[in-house]
Amino acid sequence: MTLILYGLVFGPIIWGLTQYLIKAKWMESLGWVFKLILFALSLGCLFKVQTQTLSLQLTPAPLPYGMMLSVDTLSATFLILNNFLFLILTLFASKGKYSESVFSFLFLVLQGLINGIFLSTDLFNIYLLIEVSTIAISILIMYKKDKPSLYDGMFYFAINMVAMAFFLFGVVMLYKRFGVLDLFHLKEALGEASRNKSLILPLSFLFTSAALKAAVFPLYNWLPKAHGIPSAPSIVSAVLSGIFVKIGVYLLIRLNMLFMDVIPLNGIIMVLGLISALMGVTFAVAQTDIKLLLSYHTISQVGLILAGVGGSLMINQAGGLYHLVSHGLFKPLFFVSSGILIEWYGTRNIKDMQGLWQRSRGLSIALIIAILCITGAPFFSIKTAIYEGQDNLFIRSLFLLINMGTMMSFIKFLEMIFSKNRAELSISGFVSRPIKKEEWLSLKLLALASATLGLFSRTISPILINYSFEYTFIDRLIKWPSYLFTFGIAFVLYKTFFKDNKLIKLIRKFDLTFNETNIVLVSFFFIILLWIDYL
Amino acid sequence: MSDHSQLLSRSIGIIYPIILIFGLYVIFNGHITPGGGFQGGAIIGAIMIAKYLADPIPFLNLEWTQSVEKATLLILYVLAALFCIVTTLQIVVGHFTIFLILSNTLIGLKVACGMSIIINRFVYYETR
Amino acid sequence: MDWFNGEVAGIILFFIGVYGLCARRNIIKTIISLSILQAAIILYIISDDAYSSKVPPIISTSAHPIQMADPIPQALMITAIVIGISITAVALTLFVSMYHHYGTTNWNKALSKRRDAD
Amino acid sequence: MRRKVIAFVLILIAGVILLTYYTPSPTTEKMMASYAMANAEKDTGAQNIVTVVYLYYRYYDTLFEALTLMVSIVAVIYISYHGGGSSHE
Repeated sequence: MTLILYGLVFGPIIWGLTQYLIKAKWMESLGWVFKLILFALSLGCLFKVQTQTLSLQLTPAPLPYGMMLSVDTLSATFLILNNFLFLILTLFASKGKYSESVFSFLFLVLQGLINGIFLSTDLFNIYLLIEVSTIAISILIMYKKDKPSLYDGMFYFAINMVAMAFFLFGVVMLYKRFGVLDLFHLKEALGEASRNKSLILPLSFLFTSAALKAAVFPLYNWLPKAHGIPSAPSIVSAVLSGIFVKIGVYLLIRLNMLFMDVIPLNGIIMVLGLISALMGVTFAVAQTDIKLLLSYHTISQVGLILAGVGGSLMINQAGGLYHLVSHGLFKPLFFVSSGILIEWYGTRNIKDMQGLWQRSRGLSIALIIAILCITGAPFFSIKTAIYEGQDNLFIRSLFLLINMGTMMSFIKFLEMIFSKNRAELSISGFVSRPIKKEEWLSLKLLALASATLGLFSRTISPILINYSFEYTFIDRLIKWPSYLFTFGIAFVLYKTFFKDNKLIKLIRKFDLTFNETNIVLVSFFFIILLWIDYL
Repeated sequence: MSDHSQLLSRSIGIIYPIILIFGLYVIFNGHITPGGGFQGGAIIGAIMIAKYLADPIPFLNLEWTQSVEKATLLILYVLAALFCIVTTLQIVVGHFTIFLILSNTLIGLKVACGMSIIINRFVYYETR
Repeated sequence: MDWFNGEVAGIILFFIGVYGLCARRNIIKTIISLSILQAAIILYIISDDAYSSKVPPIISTSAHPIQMADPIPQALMITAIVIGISITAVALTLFVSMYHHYGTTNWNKALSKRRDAD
Repeated sequence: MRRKVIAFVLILIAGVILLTYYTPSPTTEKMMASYAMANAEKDTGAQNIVTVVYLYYRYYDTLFEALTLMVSIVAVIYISYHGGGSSHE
């Protein structure tokens, strides 16, 4: 039974290799069947893990000496999200030009590696897997090899390799101090070790690299470049913001659990999450390029998730985790449909697109569901759980501000959908490629999944994150007026203030060069070092 | 590098079998003396540099080498799956050294192909 | 001078690599600083058990387990070295194809050209 | 001028780390190492313990090691400016 864990990691890699070797046509078309099996396996893991943590010993030697794959409730949720996302996105691109051997090989290997990251219990192994998946994703980002994508790909690759060097330095320091590499025995050794200064150094190395992988505010610079590459295939950007940014969140949660007895990191994670949510929204409101807008929203949503995960109450952490899964569903829906919109309207500027309602009813309904989920409409998402029970007035108003900012920038989407299709303004190169059957299927599945996650959260949440939210039907009904009220204020604010003035252009053009990003990285590392020491 | 000197190509012509033997030695006794798959493969990869220094004519068919490399990686993974099944079902395997030698040679072959591909790509393609 | 052992040298080398990343504008120098970071990490961990009395961890009649050096970091660093090679190879390929498109090796010029391309 | 400022700041950071946050770690008993040294010969009959570690105790790492090289070769061939990508291009 536990051999499934091995299959989850090596299944896609072996399938990709044979497909890449034999270049068999039948294997490419059967790709999505294989991923369906993988999704079923991860679903089986999720149900099995309710009773006992699954683990597979990889070598005869017991844990501290050998290696082990293990699934607990946290990694089971990430596994489910990852396999479901890859199933849907392979379905989306099954007939397209992306089922060539190089692309599908890397896509399959990427799925196996990300499964491996969530299953592995060994710090050095996590470093190795993140390293390989970063190289694989850099190739996928620059698949079209045109001019803008090369600079963004190089920037993304270089800055992530610097972050992983920090991570390796932290791992090596911990090994030198405790002589153990896996998480369980490291936690024991840390529990005994008295809290002294030489323990803070490896922690801040690990924390900085995990913070960069999770695109926390000062280190967010690479994310709009990587996700917003115009020529990157939309399923790659969907994978990036659907699951790849979540690896950083996963690392932060694991670090938090590892160093819980010695140095509580909740406060730091919450503050960083709030800052990055706020700054992500301010940048997002100023954007007009559809993919950049979505990337900055990924930063702010991940910031919200971190604020939830770092929260003091149990309901906050569960709310953060639940929002992470629902974000992993509706954000790929946004990215995939933005790929279609760019092809249709021939432009990336969201202000030039209008009249989607006339063009295709189904796509606009899917987008509306996604907008309701991301802005936290009561029935569609339980974002409010993230700041439930936070009585501090300042934090509550901060959350309200962030939510209003999200609403403000998604009014652009609503304008696009409901504006009259000024057909006479025929935009040149108006290609109306009909949506393929597979693309429809995956769009519907994504929209359905994110809606059911919001609607039936009371039944799904005990299985997914074994914490049940006690929102009755009436509680959520009462929240509707306040939600619509904030939406109204956001609409008014958007209409009055955001008229493309100089400040908006300045925010849109704000960008750091590679050297400045590294300076920010080192100063972030030093500030974290002092902050943890001060804690 | 067009004016390759006769002296260089002659001497490399003599030396490169020795490098090859040394590389194979490092791979095969990886489990007895210091060495192993990666180090031996890198040494054999160095023969490509020597070959380029001797006479810069591309001779390696990259497509074929890459498929050899993919095949060895596939065999390595099948071997790994076997290893994992053996350990979980606690089948007592007589002598593990055969397994060590086998995976050392596979890794050595794979790293040798990989290194030669990288060297040829950089030397013959990137410089044009 | 006993405080200056491998660990201190590793940390200093690490910050030299970070200096190379922060201050140098040339992309090739960034790639070089990346490999300096890798070298610093390898120096830091391998120097942990590298006293003159230590013997390489090969089991032979003469070697006694106490004197044997710690084999785990050596095994880990084989992996780190191979990762260093592949990072440098991929980064150099990226740089070459970027150079053909942008014609400059300077990060800031490349950024300004990238903005015009938009 | 800019480089001197950066150099000074980095020297400052390194100095603070080396003086306050870095203490030569006490040579704790390395569990993994002593186990590997003790039963390497018994488990696999090989003499070189480093090979035993990265091919027997930590075999899982080596698999991804080979995959790293493989993926980086795909990158070197595919992203290079001079084409020669996979036959489909």
